[in-house]
Amino acid sequence: MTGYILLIISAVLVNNFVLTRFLGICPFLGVSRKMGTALGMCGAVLFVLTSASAVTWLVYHFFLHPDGLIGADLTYLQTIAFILVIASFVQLVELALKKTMPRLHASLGIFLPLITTNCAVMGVAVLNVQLEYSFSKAVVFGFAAAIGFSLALIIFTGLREKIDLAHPPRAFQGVAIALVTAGLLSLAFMGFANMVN
Amino acid sequence: MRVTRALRKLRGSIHPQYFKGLTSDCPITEMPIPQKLYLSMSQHLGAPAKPIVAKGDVVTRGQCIAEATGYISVPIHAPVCGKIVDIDSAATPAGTMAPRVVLETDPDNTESTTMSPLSDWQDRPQEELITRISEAGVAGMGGAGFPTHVKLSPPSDKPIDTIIINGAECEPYLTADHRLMIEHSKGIADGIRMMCYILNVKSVFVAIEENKPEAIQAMQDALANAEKIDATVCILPTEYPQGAEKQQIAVTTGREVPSGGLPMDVGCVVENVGTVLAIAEAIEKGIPLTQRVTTVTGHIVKSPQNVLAPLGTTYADLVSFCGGLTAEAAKVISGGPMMGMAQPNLDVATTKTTSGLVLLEQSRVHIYRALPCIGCGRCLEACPMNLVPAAISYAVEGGDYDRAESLNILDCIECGCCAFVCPSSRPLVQHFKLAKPKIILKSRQAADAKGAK
Amino acid sequence: MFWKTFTKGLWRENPVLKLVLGMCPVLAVTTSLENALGMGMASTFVLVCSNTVISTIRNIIPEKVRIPCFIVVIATFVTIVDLVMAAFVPDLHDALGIFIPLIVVNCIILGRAEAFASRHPTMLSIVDGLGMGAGFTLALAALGASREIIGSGTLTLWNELTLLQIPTESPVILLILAPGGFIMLGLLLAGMNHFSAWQARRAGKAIPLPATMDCRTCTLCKWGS
Amino acid sequence: MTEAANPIYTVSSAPHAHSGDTVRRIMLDVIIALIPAMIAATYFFGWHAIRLMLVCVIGCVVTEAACRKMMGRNLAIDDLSAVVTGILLAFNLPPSLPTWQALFGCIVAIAIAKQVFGGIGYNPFNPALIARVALLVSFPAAMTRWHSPLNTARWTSLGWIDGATTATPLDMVKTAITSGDPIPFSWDGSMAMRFFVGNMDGCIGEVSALALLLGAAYLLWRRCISWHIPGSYLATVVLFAGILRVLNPDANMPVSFHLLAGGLMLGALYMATDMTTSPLSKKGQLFYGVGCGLLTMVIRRWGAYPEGVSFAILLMNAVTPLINQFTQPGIYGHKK
Amino acid sequence: MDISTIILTAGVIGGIAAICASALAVAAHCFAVEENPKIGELEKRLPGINCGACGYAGCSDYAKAIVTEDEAIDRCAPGGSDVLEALGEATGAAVDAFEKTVALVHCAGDVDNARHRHSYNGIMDCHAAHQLAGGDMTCSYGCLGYGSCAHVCPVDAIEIKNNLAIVHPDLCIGCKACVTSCPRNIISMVPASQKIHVLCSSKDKGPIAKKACKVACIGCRICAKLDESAFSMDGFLAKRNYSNQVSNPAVIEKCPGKCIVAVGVDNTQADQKGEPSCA
Amino acid sequence: MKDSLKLIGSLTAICIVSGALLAFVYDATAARIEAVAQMRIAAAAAQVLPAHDRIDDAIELEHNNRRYFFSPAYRNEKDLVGYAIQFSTSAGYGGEIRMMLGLDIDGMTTGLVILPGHTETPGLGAKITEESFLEAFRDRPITDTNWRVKKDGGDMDEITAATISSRAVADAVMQVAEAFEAHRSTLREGI
Ligand SMILES: Cc1cc2nc3c(=O)[nH]c(=O)nc-3n(C[C@H](O)[C@H](O)[C@H](O)COP(=O)(O)O)c2cc1C
Ligand SMILES: Cc1cc2nc3c(=O)[nH]c(=O)nc-3n(C[C@H](O)[C@H](O)[C@H](O)COP(=O)(O)O)c2cc1C
Ligand SMILES: Cc1cc2nc3c(=O)[nH]c(=O)nc-3n(C[C@H](O)[C@H](O)[C@H](O)COP(=O)(O)O)c2cc1C
Ligand SMILES: Cc1cc2nc3c(=O)[nH]c(=O)nc-3n(C[C@H](O)[C@H](O)[C@H](O)CO)c2cc1C
Ligand code: SF4
Ligand code: SF4
Ligand code: SF4
Ligand code: SF4
Ligand code: FES
Repeated sequence: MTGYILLIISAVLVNNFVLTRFLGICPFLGVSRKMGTALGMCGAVLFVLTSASAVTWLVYHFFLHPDGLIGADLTYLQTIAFILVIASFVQLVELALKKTMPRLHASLGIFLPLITTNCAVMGVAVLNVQLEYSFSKAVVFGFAAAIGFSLALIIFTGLREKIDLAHPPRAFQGVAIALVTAGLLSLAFMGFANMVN
Repeated sequence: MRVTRALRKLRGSIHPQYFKGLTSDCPITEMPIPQKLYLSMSQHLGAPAKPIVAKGDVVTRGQCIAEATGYISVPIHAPVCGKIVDIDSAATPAGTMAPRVVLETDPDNTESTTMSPLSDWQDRPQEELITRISEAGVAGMGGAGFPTHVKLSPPSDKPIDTIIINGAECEPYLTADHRLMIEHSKGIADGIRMMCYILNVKSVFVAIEENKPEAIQAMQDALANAEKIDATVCILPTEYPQGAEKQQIAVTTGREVPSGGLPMDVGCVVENVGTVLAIAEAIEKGIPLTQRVTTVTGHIVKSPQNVLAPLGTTYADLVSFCGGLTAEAAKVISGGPMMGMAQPNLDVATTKTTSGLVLLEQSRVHIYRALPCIGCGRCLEACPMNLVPAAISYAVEGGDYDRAESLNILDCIECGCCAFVCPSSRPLVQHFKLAKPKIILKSRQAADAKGAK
Repeated sequence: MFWKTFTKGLWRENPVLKLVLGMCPVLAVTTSLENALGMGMASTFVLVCSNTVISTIRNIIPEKVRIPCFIVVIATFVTIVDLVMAAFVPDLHDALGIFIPLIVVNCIILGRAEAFASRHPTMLSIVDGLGMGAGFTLALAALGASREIIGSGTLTLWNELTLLQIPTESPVILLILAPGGFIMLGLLLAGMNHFSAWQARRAGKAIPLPATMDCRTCTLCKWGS
Repeated sequence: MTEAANPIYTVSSAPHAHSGDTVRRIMLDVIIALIPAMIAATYFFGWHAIRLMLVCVIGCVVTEAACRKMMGRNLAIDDLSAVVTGILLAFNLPPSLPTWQALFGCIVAIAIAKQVFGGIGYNPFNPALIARVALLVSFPAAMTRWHSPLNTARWTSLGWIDGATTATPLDMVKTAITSGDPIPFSWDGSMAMRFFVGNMDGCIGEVSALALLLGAAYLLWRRCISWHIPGSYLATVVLFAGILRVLNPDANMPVSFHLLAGGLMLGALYMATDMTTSPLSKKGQLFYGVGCGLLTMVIRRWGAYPEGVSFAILLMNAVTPLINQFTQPGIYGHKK
Repeated sequence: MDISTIILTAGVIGGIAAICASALAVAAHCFAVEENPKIGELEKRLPGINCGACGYAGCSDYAKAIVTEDEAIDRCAPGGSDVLEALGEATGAAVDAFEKTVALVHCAGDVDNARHRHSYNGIMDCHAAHQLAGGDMTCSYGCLGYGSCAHVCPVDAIEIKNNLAIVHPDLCIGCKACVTSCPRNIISMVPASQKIHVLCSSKDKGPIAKKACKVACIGCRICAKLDESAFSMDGFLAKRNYSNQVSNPAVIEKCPGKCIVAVGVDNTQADQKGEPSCA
Repeated sequence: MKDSLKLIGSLTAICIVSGALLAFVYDATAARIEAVAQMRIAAAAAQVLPAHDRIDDAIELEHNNRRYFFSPAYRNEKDLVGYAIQFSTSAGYGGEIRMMLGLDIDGMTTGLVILPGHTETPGLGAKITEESFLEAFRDRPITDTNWRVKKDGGDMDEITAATISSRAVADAVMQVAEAFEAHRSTLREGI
């Protein structure tokens, strides 16, 4: 149990996906203009990261791993297999959502495709393999990573809503000031450094 | 007759320097009729009145010269006899352009047309009295100048149970209401009785700040033997903006006007003491509203005083009646320093809502040299509506009107407490005044678009 | 024509500095010049190869599975790069870590595939890939070099070739840590914005707006629809 | 153009009256409030305290002026906020920090953490703390070594003659606890008194709780700060430290130690209260103070850094916009 | 190289792909949602800068409006004739010649020319200044110079110089944002090909206008007499008729108010281009 | 339906081609990737154990729940000259530190290297990779040295302001010594 808690703390605070691991920077910068969109993104990321962890773990261990169904070491196919599975899975969900729950689709679904081509999802899948997590750990890790992403995104959106109305020098307007802010936020997060050893 | 204290404290408030001593002991003096009167057709809130006289017409005192153009509108009457010499367009004290009638006065002619006095008002139907108030051109004299007959005819689903007479006069410098309550307490008491009759209400609060003991005494005396009504003189602490309608309702009755609502939503009607007096005059004597008491004050005014002047008197005339200035004025404010409007020159003329004329010398003029908001939170403390002025103005400044709206900018009563305390000297109220019309327009357009679909 | 396509990626439409795409590797691997160059070249390789293949087969892929097919092509080359690097430059491979497989989700590559290679002939697509790749590498190198110089006080290639050595006991380590990456990139972007504005002003042209990363301007999300 | 016949009046929006308070006056008050701590710093660390304070104040003001000039905006250094930042930055530095590193801190504080956002009022993070943390991360060795107060060389030498450096009390405690060793000093009344007065290892401005409290009393009296942030901050620390101590007296120091050691007083009284970066409403300020207290103790207890005040305040700075959004006061006339 | 390894690998990955693709195909079939493909088609032809000149929230919004609401196709000002043609091609709508228009501030009352009535102290914004006693200029029609228009211009084509807004015609992309931003309503779009303009908006009578500003139109009618096709009178104010070019350049010389000016030709507006002011 | 089939077919086809290509590339690089791992150990071993020309696969030992990899090294293909011992500690300031210690047949240490990938603070703990710190670990009898930092009463100098990292390294070597002691018999051939 403590193992899981430490895993969560580590993924959320200490090794925050965005602020210390640099994964998922594009959506972090891209959808942090308005709180509404940011929250939508968070919901979508929570869902996709958790389920992608599960799906890719299964694919890896059943098809690619030498101890799996195939029985051959196909681990080098992980990149291509993961991206294929994630992309299809996400699109499947999006299609289903669009049809069955248009309202939810309007608030969360539009972010789904965005996440496909995003380092966070692919990153979590690869890290699960690299860190040799068990299935349950992988799912928890995916979820915690998403929480970490959401936390960073929500805080950052709050900051950006303030900064977007500030008067930075012209050269800094736009992404530049957002990056500096993200840097300062990441600096503050260094307070959690090495908290879970 | 009872005397009470405020039920609760104002949520936010400030204590500016009052300077009421300049004029509080000066009895109301009537001013000689000036040569020309400039009567703006937009003396009240709502649609401007429409002139019914032509250039060259000769009019007598009390004659209607402009008629109301709708329900929320009141007519305008000639304050004195004279000749119409021009009908043009000019800026009102509020800075907007409106049609204007210029009257060359004939001080020697004391002829007057009045309406028939309704001294037996208690036996007449309420509708007749309301019509009379409307015909007499009575509009609120305490603030926005809202046509009084509208306030006195609430829709049937909004029963009124309390009348609040606003004698707070919380604005610094001004003492017109103060003097009115001292010198015309009887008339005011009559007006109160008439309002009670019209609205069929018993419970009346007369709200006065405690820095006006004489007025409190006078009103107590005048109401002492008022039969059939349940009058209370409510003594409020001296705090700005105690006189603002919503705040006053809260401190006297404990009720809170819902956001976007009106006093009548909580069963109240608030009238300024001047308005009440005007009601009494209109009904009992048949005299339309053609003059008002204006406090002409400031440290540079030679003899600051409370002047009873006909509507349309230019500020220049008022100043010269008060003996002129001892030093050059740097700012001229129509109204009090907290909510009044700065004037570009002295050519502007008084209206039904001109409660004061404050002239400031350079050293008393606050110059806005705005720094960014440093987030000190003082404006939050000061805001009687409990808004977050800092955040609203930040949003307006950044052009994010949607956020300003979601921060409830529309609840702001523009009292100025926030800007008064802001150490960054931010023009907070100006931001709100700038954004509010645009936001209202936008939501109206949105509503229209919705309706169209 | 070719030249213009090539230089476009270097400067005018530099994927990092002007389009603000593919930020993760840009921030993550630029702790040293060497890593930056390695990442840049790996990405360039993938970009060129995938552009080549995609523009070659662009006419035979059904519209509906266009993007999944592109992704598969890209992923193939990424895996090749991954394997080859593991075999021949293992230290660099370790340093870049998971950011090698993540090249597959780098928006620049899919972006070029979608926006350019799928509409242009093969040769031109190769040049486009080279230009964009070079622009990406250049930006990474600039960031990597500045972070390495300030953050570790040195500028080293292949572990031994020291190009520069700042004579200080205490370099500003902040720069090679995560916050330094964000801040340095922010400063670099601001510098670029300033330079473009200055250039435009001198030429009497409209001053370009500073880059804003906004999902509305990105075309990738519409894949498959 | 001929001179206008009429005087030109000033026209502005209401209100036309003003309380007369200015940002400059507030900053001046903060500077006044910091004087006791400056004296204490000078007494305990001598020449090096003076050196750091001078370098930081001048560094910050010059950087501010240079940035404003580059941005083509009015200089705005007369609001004195850069002076406050400078003093507080100096207070957050160990006495032996090299001058060039202090200057680097000034540039980070003013250029990166403040002017890049547009200057006073727009910065989301406390500039002095950003600088401190940037220095801590960049030069961990220089930032975590201390020369003791009342060091004999404090007046006589431009450098430190004796090379002996120590860790701060918090650092020693942390090292001891993480390695399971006994705590290297005993904590009793006289020790606490020593710490209260300021005779302890630490940054030049953080040592004397006494001087800091004196200044804070002045600020409270001048209404530059309210009790909400320092109160909730310190109360949370007391509560948290108390619970830890009760649960496990061996591995945790007493509450009074946590209050007096390190930068807690400086942080709670002067840095968490920075208006720009803390919530607007009183309710929000309470949340903020509690958050600061919790994070401080979490980092002190479990984090890698011995001291958590700077990070805690910066982290709470980051969530201040969110706090502001969620603690909108109950507006008149809105349903509660 | 073992051929069976290759087959195995290809088989596994091919299998995964087949499963995914089939799932998608089935899903696409089951969850199909109708959407007009034309919208995407049009959107591709729009510049994609989301400037809002068309009056919609962005390019895709506009594309949608064209398809679903029959919106006109000539509303994308920045795209100019290229986009118009492309849209015309896609929609099959008839394309009129696209005349480039640029914004023009109809006022020449800078600090040297126009008088101030009072000293304004408040937000540096034209609306705010206008709201207070009708603005601080004696002329109640002219430019206030607080730059609300410059602020909204997406390409910095407006410069405030000596308290007067000046549009640089070659920078202006014709988005009309400034037109609605001006509380004085003195900005209008004029054909880029026209160079001679009346730079005054004062409807006041000659003497009043003259007193307020040195370069005011005094309503003398000389221009209308000299070049009937290009000038007409609207009360006391001369108006340019932009469907005709000015045939008699002498109007510039003859105008006693000096408010008829050739912009971008000699020592006039465009010439004064300098550093755009920074907010 | 036909559409769908085409869709599935083309994606599958592309994947099959990709798979085949990858299998080919994998095959071509696999041997080399394998060799890289060996080379790395060899390179590190070359630093800590001079004068050998062959190194065998490691013998894995467990002691106190920690694992140690003793790779025997030979000169002239057959004469055992010592062991390259790979081990790690997680007591560092930043986390895990992996090391390799060289040990000759006389039980003398021949060198210590910190393997890449540690996360000690640059400028502080990272100084453990510096020669000035590591040289103290060379040429000492493994069993008769008090492998602890001076602060803890041992023989090793700690790095100023980085006691934790220094201690972690020293203590880990101490553990190696114990493991070696305990498993001396398992490690055949000589010692
Ligand atoms: C748009 C508008 C409509 C109003 N309608 C009514 C009304 O129907 N009945 C009423 O009693 N008062 C009405 N009022 C008057 C207000 O209650 C208030 O007395 C008036 O605005 C003057 O308030 P002030 O001087 O505080 O600004 C209305 C006011 C406004 C602005
Ligand atoms: C901030 C503020 C202060 C006000 N102060 C007074 C005041 O002191 N006396 C007063 O009669 N009305 C004051 N008013 C106007 C009242 O809100 C209200 O409009 C008025 O009493 C209605 O009466 P009337 O219609 O008779 O004018 C104030 C309004 C505001 C917004
Ligand atoms: C930012 C920072 C980084 C640190 N990094 C290390 C480190 O890498 N290794 C280490 O042993 N101690 C590190 N420390 C811990 C302190 O320097 C600690 O005081 C030291 O390890 C024990 O003190 P001493 O060596 O003076 O006995 C770090 C402390 C801080 C504040
Ligand atoms: C009570 C108070 C505390 C302050 N604390 C800080 C501080 O901790 N750090 C700092 O850089 N500036 C501080 N300032 C100065 C100023 O607010 C700061 O430079 C702004 O953040 C700049 O926008 C403080 C000011 C006041 C009034
Ligand atoms: S002006 Fe508006 S925001 Fe300011 S204190 Fe008054 S009600 Fe509050
Ligand atoms: S009073 Fe002024 S500086 Fe203080 S929070 Fe309000 S707006 Fe900001
Ligand atoms: S043209 Fe209009 S918006 Fe522009 S500066 Fe002049 S008055 Fe303001
Ligand atoms: S806002 Fe700028 S670009 Fe748009 S029409 Fe006006 S001047 Fe031209
Ligand atoms: S590069 Fe990482 S999310 Fe785009």
